Amino acid sequence: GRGEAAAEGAKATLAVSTLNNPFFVDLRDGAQAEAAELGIDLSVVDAQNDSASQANQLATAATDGTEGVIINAVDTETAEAGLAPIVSAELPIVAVDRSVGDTKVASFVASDNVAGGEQAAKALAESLGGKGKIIILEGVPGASATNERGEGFTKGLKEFGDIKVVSSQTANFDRAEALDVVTNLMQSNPDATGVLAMNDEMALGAIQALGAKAGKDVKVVGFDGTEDGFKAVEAGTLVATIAQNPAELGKQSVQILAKAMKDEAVEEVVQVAVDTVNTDNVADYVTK
Amino acid sequence: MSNDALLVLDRVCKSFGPVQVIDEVTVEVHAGKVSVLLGENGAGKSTLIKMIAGVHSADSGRILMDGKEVQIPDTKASEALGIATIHQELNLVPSMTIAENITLGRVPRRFGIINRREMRRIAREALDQLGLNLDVNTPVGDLGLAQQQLVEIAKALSLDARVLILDEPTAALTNAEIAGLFEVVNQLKTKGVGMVFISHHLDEIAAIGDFVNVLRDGKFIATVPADTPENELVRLMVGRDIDAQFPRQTATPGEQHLLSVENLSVGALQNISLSVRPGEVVALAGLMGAGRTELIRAIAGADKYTSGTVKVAGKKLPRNDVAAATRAGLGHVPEDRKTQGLVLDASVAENIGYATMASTAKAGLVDRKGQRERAEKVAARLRIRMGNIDQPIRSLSGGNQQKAVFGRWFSAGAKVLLLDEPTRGVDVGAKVEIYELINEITSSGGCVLMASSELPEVLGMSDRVLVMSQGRIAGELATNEATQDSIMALAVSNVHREDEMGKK
Amino acid sequence: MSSVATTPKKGFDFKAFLANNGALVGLVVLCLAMFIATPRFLTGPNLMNIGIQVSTIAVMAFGMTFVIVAAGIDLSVGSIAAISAMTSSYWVTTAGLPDGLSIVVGLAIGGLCGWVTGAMSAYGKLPTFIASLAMLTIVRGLTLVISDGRPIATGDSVSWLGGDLGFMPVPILILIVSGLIAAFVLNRTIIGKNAFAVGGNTEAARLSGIPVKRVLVTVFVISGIFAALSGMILAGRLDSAQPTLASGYELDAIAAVVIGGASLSGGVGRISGTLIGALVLAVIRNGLNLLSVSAFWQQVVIGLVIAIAVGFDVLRRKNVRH
Amino acid sequence: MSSVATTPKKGFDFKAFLANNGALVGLVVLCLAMFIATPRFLTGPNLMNIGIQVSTIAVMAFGMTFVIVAAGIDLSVGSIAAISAMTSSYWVTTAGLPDGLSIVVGLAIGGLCGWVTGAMSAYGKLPTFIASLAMLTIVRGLTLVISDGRPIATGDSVSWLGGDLGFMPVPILILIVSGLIAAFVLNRTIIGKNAFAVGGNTEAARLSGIPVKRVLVTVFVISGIFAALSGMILAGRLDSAQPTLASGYELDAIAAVVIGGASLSGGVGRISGTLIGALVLAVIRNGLNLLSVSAFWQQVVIGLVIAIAVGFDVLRRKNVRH
Ligand SMILES: Nc1ncnc2c1ncn2[C@@H]1O[C@H](COP(=O)(O)OP(=O)(O)OP(=O)(O)O)[C@@H](O)[C@H]1O
Ligand SMILES: Nc1ncnc2c1ncn2[C@@H]1O[C@H](COP(=O)(O)OP(=O)(O)OP(=O)(O)O)[C@@H](O)[C@H]1O
Ligand SMILES: O[C@@H]1[C@H](O)[C@H](O)CO[C@H]1O
Ligand SMILES: [Mg+2]
Ligand SMILES: [Mg+2]
Repeated sequence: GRGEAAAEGAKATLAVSTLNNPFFVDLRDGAQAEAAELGIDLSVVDAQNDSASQANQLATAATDGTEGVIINAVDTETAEAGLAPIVSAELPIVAVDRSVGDTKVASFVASDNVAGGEQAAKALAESLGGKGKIIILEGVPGASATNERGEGFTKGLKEFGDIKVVSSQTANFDRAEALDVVTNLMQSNPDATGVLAMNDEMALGAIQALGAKAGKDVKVVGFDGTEDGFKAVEAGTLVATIAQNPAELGKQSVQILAKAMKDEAVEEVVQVAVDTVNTDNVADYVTK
Repeated sequence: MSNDALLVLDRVCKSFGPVQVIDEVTVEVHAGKVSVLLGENGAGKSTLIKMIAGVHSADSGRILMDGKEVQIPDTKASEALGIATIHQELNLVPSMTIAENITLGRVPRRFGIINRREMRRIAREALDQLGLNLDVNTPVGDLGLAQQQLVEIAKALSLDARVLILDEPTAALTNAEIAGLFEVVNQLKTKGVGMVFISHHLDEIAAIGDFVNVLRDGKFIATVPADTPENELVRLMVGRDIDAQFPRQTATPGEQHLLSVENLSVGALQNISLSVRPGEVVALAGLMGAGRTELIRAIAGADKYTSGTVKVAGKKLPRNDVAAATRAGLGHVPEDRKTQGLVLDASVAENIGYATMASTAKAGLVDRKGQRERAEKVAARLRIRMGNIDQPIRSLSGGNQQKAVFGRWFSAGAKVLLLDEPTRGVDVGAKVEIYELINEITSSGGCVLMASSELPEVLGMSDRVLVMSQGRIAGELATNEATQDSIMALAVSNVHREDEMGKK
Repeated sequence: MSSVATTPKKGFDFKAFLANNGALVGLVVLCLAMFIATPRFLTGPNLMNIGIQVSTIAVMAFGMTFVIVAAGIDLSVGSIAAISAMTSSYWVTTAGLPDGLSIVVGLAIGGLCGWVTGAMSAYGKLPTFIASLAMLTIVRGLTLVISDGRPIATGDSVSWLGGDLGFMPVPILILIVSGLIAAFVLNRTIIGKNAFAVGGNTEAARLSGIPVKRVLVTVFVISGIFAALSGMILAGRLDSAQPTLASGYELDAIAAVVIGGASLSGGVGRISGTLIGALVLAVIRNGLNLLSVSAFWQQVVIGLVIAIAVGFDVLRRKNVRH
Repeated sequence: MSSVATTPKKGFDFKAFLANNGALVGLVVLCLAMFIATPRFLTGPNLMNIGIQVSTIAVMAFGMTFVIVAAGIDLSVGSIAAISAMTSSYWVTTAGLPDGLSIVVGLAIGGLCGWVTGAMSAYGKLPTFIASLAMLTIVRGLTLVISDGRPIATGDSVSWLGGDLGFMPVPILILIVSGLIAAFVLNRTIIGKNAFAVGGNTEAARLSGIPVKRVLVTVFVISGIFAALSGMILAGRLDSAQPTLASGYELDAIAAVVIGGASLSGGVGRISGTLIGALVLAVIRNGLNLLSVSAFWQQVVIGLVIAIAVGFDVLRRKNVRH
């Protein structure tokens, strides 16, 4: 610990899983804005979704005199090993968005993917009146967000016996891929009436594939609450999105790290609200 | 069929697609004898020996070794029977050293680990046999063509084979190396090695051969003794007489220099100056490695040079810019057709047409019809033997490929021809065709600078001879006063001087 | 297979046809298999889907064909697609400049990127693999910088590229037109013929007076322009230019060219072959989706089909030539 | 640059040294630049980091060197790394089989995958690009199938590969040992010589009786084994085998080999060069992190540095030979 050291001027690292996704760009922006506010010298590293790169970046940060780390893990399982150099340097760690296994962290700032998945499934099922055939769009195979949201979907759909999943395919969290996959799937399942996507990017690709049917004959639910996602909700093409608040995640994680670096007590788990955003409440989010 | 034959090809046939290339040919190889294969370009000589080398398999007929029928499905099998082959086209790995190339496929080793000392020893020994003083650690890609050919020969010699096949081994060599090679061949004869020898140099046949098998259009024509007069051999081979092997018609040279080179230096070349007037054929003679190829390439724009100028019709050419040289009317027939001359997978027509493609294009569109017609015309003129003009040039015989490279520049109407061993691998009949095209170019006001290792060609086809030695022009001779001896004397002049300087 | 136009023969030489169209046979077999597996495959709308879906990779691969024929490789096409889509959208949506020019701007950016790659390899003497790999990351980085990692909505022109013209989807229209242009340039013009010569034997081409460096730059410019077009089609279909657009597409584009019978050692390649190669890939993906094959097994099957499709081609060719 | 051992000359030929080590010069310049930019670069712990970080790509690239020397390309190495890490972990953690064998199992799987790629290209006559591309997706798919898309904890042996031996990180140890072995096999054994011959001139190799097909299979088996080792080191460092492990690493591995002076047209390549190539990549990444260059600009800079590093090599070579 560094006792009296103030956070002012301190050097911290934010390790992001990938910045090729607006979600994490928002998270970073939130974090950077707050760091500027608090006078923290925050350096951001991007692992481009590769666990090993992230491990490398953390090792480099540890020897580079960083005084605290915010990690948005590429992967929950591997984060533990990647964080080892930070742990042995006894630096405070804040995990954001994704958990980091058994590693002892000062705080975990996140929205709950399993719960969010459950909410998403419910939102879709309800909009379909509790029955119908749906398509699931999965994220990058093996990614923790994919696994956890999948778990949430299953939980959420359990209550709705009349909803049948006719196909569950990956579009790798990617909008363009979702466009092709959904186009194809609507060929083999012309009677599908719902699409449950593990993120907004894929949901938007699905909407693009559905054309005029989107929001009318076929309901789509996404996840993330990106700017484009909200716009689609406003336009009525997207039934709902599970809004995480990435900027808030970033902001809070910096606040908490700042406290931890000053050895102040912090909450072990900070839940940033995950909201189901639909036409009823979308206005609140867009103005933010 | 005699019983004492080491190896017999018995009524073998081979076709590629619909084309019958070898038609019931029988050839024998005897221990301690050199059996020569003679025939025009495309007669089927290389195809025939490839059946013994395990490259092609015969469609029908038998191969007998020591009187017993054998199968030779691949090169390993051929080698196992004690047959070594020097192919017409070089088969070396340019990135590997001389030693590695000579031991290619049979590296000395224990438990898979290479014995490099032994490898170098084998290579050294093989080079010594030919009296070659090269560093065995030199990458083969750094050698000139003639030296590469010698490495290829050394590689085959080091196999200690019972049967040695030499497919045009002398095509790229100068007299000195040829003499060295023949010495080795004579030694092998006394050791009882049976040899097959292919060459378009008729004088070599009498010098080294025992009997000659003549092929024409894939058919066996006759077996005659090696001392058969040359004109008789030619008649057997081409089915007609050839009046003059070197039909040079001297044109009165013009006044202005068409090609002039001043103080050109690069690498081993030092301050080369020369000029060629319209209507002239100037030959570049010299020993292996004298720098003829380097000079031709520098003039053609193929390589950079450090200083000096090259002018065509008084206009200076930019350095190292073949395209500009081509536009100025230069044409370059490079030394090695396979690596520098041809796009092997492209058709004959395309290969002939590369130099005219841009100049005949309209609005960027290739003049496909015109290109074909021009190619057809040149091919007919040079009697390129082929199925059709759209055939990949890879499938033509070596000599016919060479004719196509020459044809490219003829059809481009090049005014200044830079020829580097222009008739390498070309048969006597076709040589005359090429020579006549040279005459045509000079009589219409063009000129030719020709590097050649064939002294008869130098003496027969040029008006002046520039003799190069160690990167310098050692002297100039008027062809009508020159002899092989006077040329050779100049060719070795610098070598001696440097030896003396070395002693000081 | 080679650049060579075969002699016009009397009658139809079926064996020779097969020899030149091994990949086509692979494609037909693949389609038959799909048809047997699911009746939904051979419906008008589904074929239309395939047409739209193949357009991006095919257009990109048309450009790639030039580079591969010239014995190069272009790994930067995915990134170029993204930056072109991004800049042409930025031009309109963010900078507020006239929409009419946006496509031209996108194509120009693509050509410019290609020019840089080509110059690096022709004048800087970098292997094309390295020059284009460098561009892959540089251009992707610049795309992220421009967009700050966020998607930008496309302007009207670019959106139109992803839309319909009457009953005809614009991507299919572009596919056809750009394919015809590419085939024409490759086979009829000096640019294409030079590319074949340079790819077949660079040294021989150079010594024949062909301006090898300029040829190399030209093929990369062509590849860049086609990549840009492909990126804008994709963005048009999504009504949005993504910073991650088309990432990883380079391998698909190269695969399409090679499945189509081109050789990575240069000198051989055809636009029709490339189209077939792209179709093979699109049909597998479409079919596997129709069949609801699990995501994991899809990858296994795609790999197998690529191997088999090219295998067909190899087999056919062997049967005819020695 | 070539495989050739240059003649032992008296004195030190600096020009020739540069000619043979252009990439090394690039690396040194890069390190100097980093050192000037940030004093943190040249600290013991940071160099140790670089050593560990370079190990995965370098080990993978050592195997790749064999394939590239033989004029092939292996796109499947990333996927092979993943499946080997996955099966060796599955073997222990899920199947409960003896941990002592897990590394052997991983290596065997890697070798087997390589064998399949090699056989597809040698006997099935597929271009190596296509054979290995097919394997890239097949093997990745199988990895997902085996793991059901979830990570598996590694067994003790594999974890050890990512750990420390006293003060010495095991990955660095493996890097050194496997590099020495690779260099020995490439330069001193018949396997290596044959690879050079086949890559340098396949036809000449065939005519000299070298079993070209067997050589092709062998280099892919070697590449597979090294990829497996690299995958297990990576999994060991992460204490977990991920289904997405090492995806996309093939381009880095190939880049390392080419930056190291090998030619994609075969016949040329050195293990020391490959190591330098891998170090160039690792040093850039490490340095850019130290310098806190923004993530987007990092990609731009990485691309530039790759181009410049190889450019150095090209320049050096040009100065000496023409
Ligand atoms: N692989 C092939 N495919 C088709 N035709 C071929 C092939 N190889 C050779 N030929 C044809 O077979 C004929 C004989 O060729 P071959 O190389 O044996 O001639 P050659 O007598 O050695 O001629 P040269 O003196 O020019 O070397 C030629 O017409 C050639 O075009
Ligand atoms: N690529 C190269 N790299 C290094 N040295 C070379 C290269 N090419 C030629 N040389 C050397 O340059 C010298 C001149 O060779 P050049 O090929 O010009 O000779 P030449 O008179 O044409 O003889 P020949 O063709 O009979 O070998 C020779 O010593 C040769 O070994
Ligand atoms: O929460 C994020 C976003 O949903 C993103 O779209 C994929 O990765 C997840 O971790
Ligand atoms: Mg021949
Ligand atoms: Mg010469």
